[in-house]
Amino acid sequence: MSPIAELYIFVMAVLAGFQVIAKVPSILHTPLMSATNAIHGIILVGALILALSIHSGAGLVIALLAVFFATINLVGGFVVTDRILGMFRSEREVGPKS
Amino acid sequence: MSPIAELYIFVMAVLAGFQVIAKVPSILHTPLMSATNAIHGIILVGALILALSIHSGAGLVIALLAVFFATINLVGGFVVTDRILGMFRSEREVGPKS
Amino acid sequence: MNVLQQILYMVSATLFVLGVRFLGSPASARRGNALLMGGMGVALLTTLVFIPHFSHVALIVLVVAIGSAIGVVSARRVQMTAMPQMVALFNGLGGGAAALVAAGGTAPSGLADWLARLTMILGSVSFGGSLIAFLKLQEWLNVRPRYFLGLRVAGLVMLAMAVIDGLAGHASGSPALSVLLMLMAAVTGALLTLPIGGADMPVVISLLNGLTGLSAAATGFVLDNPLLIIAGTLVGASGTILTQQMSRAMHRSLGNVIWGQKVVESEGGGSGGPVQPITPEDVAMLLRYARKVVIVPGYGLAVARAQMEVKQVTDLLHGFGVDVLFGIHPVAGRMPGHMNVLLAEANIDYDQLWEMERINPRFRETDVVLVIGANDVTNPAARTQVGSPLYGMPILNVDHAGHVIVLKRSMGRGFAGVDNPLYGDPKTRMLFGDAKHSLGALVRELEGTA
Amino acid sequence: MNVLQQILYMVSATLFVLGVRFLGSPASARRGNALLMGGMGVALLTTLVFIPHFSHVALIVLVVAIGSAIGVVSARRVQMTAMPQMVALFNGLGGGAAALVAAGGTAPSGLADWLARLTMILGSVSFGGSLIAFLKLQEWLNVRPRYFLGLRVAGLVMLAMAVIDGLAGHASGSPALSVLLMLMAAVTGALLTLPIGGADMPVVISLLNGLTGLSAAATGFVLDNPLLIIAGTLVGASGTILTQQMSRAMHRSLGNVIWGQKVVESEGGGSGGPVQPITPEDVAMLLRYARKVVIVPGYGLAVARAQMEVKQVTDLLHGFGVDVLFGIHPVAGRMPGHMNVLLAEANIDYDQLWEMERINPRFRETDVVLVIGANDVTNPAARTQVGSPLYGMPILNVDHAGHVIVLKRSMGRGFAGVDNPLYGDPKTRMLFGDAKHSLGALVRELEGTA
Ligand SMILES: NC(=O)c1ccc[n+]([C@@H]2O[C@H](COP(=O)([O-])OP(=O)(O)OC[C@H]3O[C@@H](n4cnc5c(N)ncnc54)[C@H](OP(=O)(O)O)[C@@H]3O)[C@@H](O)[C@H]2O)c1
Ligand SMILES: NC(=O)c1ccc[n+]([C@@H]2O[C@H](COP(=O)([O-])OP(=O)(O)OC[C@H]3O[C@@H](n4cnc5c(N)ncnc54)[C@H](OP(=O)(O)O)[C@@H]3O)[C@@H](O)[C@H]2O)c1
Repeated sequence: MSPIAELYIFVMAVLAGFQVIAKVPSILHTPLMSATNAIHGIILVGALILALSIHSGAGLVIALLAVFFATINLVGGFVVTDRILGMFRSEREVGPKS
Repeated sequence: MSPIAELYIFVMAVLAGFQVIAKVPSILHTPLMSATNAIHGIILVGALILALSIHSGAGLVIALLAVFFATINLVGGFVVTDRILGMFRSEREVGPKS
Repeated sequence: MNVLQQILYMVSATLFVLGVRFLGSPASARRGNALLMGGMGVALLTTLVFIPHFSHVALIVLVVAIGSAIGVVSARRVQMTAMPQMVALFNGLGGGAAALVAAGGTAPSGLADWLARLTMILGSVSFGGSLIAFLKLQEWLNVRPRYFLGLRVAGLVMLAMAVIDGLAGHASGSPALSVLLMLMAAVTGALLTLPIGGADMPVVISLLNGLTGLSAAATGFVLDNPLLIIAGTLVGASGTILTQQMSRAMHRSLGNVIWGQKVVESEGGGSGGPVQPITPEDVAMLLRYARKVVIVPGYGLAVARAQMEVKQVTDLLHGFGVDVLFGIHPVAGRMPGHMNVLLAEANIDYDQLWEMERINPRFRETDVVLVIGANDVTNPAARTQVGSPLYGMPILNVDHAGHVIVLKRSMGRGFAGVDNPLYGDPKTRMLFGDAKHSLGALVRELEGTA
Repeated sequence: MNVLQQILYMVSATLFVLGVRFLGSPASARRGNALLMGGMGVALLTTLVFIPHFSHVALIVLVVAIGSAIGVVSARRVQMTAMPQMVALFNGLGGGAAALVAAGGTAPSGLADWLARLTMILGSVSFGGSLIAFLKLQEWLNVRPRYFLGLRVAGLVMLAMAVIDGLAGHASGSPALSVLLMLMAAVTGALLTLPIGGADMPVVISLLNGLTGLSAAATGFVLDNPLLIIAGTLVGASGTILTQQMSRAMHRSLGNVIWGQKVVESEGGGSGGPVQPITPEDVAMLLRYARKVVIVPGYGLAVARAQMEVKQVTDLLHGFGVDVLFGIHPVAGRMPGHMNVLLAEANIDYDQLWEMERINPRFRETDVVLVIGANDVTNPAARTQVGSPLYGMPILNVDHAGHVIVLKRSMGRGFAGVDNPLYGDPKTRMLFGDAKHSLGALVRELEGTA
């Protein structure tokens, strides 16, 4: 993919991202923060590609460290988010008000 | 630009577009309709590229017709939108209420 | 394509998205439109600066000049009431242009050629459909209901043929087949639009607007131009959302709008009781001593251009301590938000404009409702008369109020073409005449009693 | 990259955007999180299926297993009050991973190599800064204010050195320089975060979260992976918006938060008049015969985990016909929206939670305000004491109410570390003790009077 195409994708992601996030009400800012924290665990994709394709010794250590860090970020982030959202659950079971 | 890159751009445009348009309140649906009507006058870009680079006779007629149509769409669309929005102007001069 | 050119196109695309964003609030809407025009300017300049060769420049400049002149003049001259057909016409031209660009370009790869053919179909359908929408709204064309089914079937057959032609054209690459393809698609659009009722036309226009947007986006794929993709998609999204919202406001599915519903010709229904006229003098008295008044505007207000008189009446009533609100039906008028545009012109406060869901519960405690040139959106048949074309559409329940005063010129029907039992309701009084004239009389009466 | 793989990545990116969209309303938030997890699953599976060669599979599986275990256990075990530092820690690890990926990959083109270096800096700054944020919030680390300026200057010098190293490394391509680059950037993040006050930490965490997102996006450019670009940008946008909103709620600019403001040590200010304690019995009496009560929760409520008791008190008061509302300050607690999460857990109705702008005018007509473990957000010094670190921050004007009851354990200060003149106000009574315990006593008293 050409850099310019990626720049387009980036700009459109900025536009879509700001829209979608500005819509989240402040009640949900805690789960939003922790959910986006989990999302950047996507770097695990990059870490896995690196680790699965590398040969050298030093490079391997770097790659494995990246995998380790990214996994904790990803898994921990989602578990925390789910815990936070769990607190809203009972509210939903009661059903929407008004 | 590769087709897949363009597909990405399209998908991101769909996501950004729906967000941004869903936010327009119904008070402004008339100008929204006429403004988006003007936006697809962007096809004039394609028509101009075609007309400026073509040589053959029949192709030229097609290209010029496209330029003609697209120009009316674009210019007329924006003028109509501006007229409609002009009606909101006095409201703004009065200053925001509440 | 040059990198700088691509980046400038990206700036233009960003301006489009931000422009639509700014259109989202009355205070910034004009700035939004300016951003959109700026985006268009950047796009056109970029195109011209980076084009590799220039042929036929003089000819092209001439065509652009003539097109611009036509665009400006027709857009300036058109009356606000004829706005929908103007938008339809511009939209059709845009669709036609997209189809022509796709036909005229040389599509190298297989995928691009398929998309070019798709664009030809979409653009031409939009062209044909929009022209018919224009003619019907302009009332230059009328079709008898008994031809409806035939037209629809013919339209579908034509569509199938266009698709087959598209397949054949892709294989052979013959230009003749391309021309045929566009003709058949345009006829498809026309045939399918012909039977659609006038009241459903705004929905169809919005749909065709989205279709033109999508064909511009498809052209972007063909020409490898991301700006066209983004701008076209934006229009496609807008068309989709507006179409959905309008259909929902009319309590119809989109399929039902396009394919039409069984209209039970209920001529015999009539208006119930006898129609009771009233004089401006009596209306003034009724209003002056009311506590709560709701004004329900409709298409007739736009026709009469009586918004300033409405504002005067409102101000006078406020002076008497009467509580005045406006009940705005989502499809009152001929375009989404039509009434808001109109009343904004007369400087009426947004806070006074209440939407249907919000005002409906208040009618029971309202003393007088003033229906000004609205008809279908107040028709109680929508609640009661199964089989009526309006049946199921949510309406403004004006008949729940104490008194209903209807301002219109005659017993003429509304856009949907059905009788309105409201006019025979014992609570209802009719103030016949052009709305501007009737309201003027009302203003004089109210000033007299001050 | 394979076309199918690209399309699957696109599906994953779409799921991310939609997931965040669904996070936008309490009813769909859990579904939103599920979509996000789904998007992550699609991304990871796609990556594994399409990878060209597999080396060290066993080792990698082991590392992933250990990492997952650590992630699950720590996320499950952590107390709700320690959530901010947990998020900070995860965030730092993500930033570190991004930096390592950028360092480990071989960047072919010049542009990609620049971006790789940028990622190393951004990711490492986020790593270092987040670790310090974690340590400070966990209260394992404390710095004297007199070192602040030195730390900040050293941080900037370190940043400049890292940038120079980046330039040199780009030229030579030496791996040693890359390692040095990351070390220096991490130290930069640490040095710049060290002087930031605890009360400002949530803003910094949100900023670092955005930074990690941007470094993930930059890695996407390096690895030619649009999914990373989109997901990373989404996080970047979220970080930017949350940071802005929090700074605004604290009435500070972002620069002011990071660089710190001159703190005038106003030890002498004191609390004004003498502090007057009160018994649960008297509080119960006061509440029972009030007409309007507003509860102002703060961080102490989270510490005490007393939300259920709050709910009980509310229900009892409703039973007596007392009108009870909650006044929620935008930065009450330790994370944006913290109080909402907490009160939702206790099934308190959203409609009762009023935001600051809405509740503030009501305090004048409020009989009793119950401040539960809130301090800074009620501190009137923010309105009056120029030079106080809180000065200028909009607060809940609880001192406008008839009576103010403050529930806290001691005369301890709030997060900003300043005295609260509210406690010396003649209207104020202090109910000392752990909030859970005090509220429990209150419940018993209220039940007794029923
Ligand atoms: N707004 C939209 O977006 C939209 C979209 C789709 C469909 N539609 C359709 O459009 C219709 C809108 O309903 P509506 O109630 O606003 O209008 P309507 O049903 O079309 O009725 C308008 C009425 O105004 C009267 N009128 C015309 N000129 C007048 C004048 N100069 N002075 C006084 N009265 C005048 C007409 O009666 P006389 O001839 O007796 O005077 C007519 O009955 C609905 O059927 C709706 O479904 C609108
Ligand atoms: N929410 C956010 O997003 C955010 C963002 C940035 C900054 N902040 C900062 O965080 C602070 C939030 O203000 P706040 O008023 O909520 O909290 P606060 O100012 O930190 O005060 C909390 C009070 O609760 C008391 N407390 C602690 N444990 C308790 C227990 N078990 N029972 C009863 N009381 C207890 C403490 O006093 P004792 O020790 O005497 O009990 C303390 O004074 C502000 O300074 C704000 O700027 C928040």
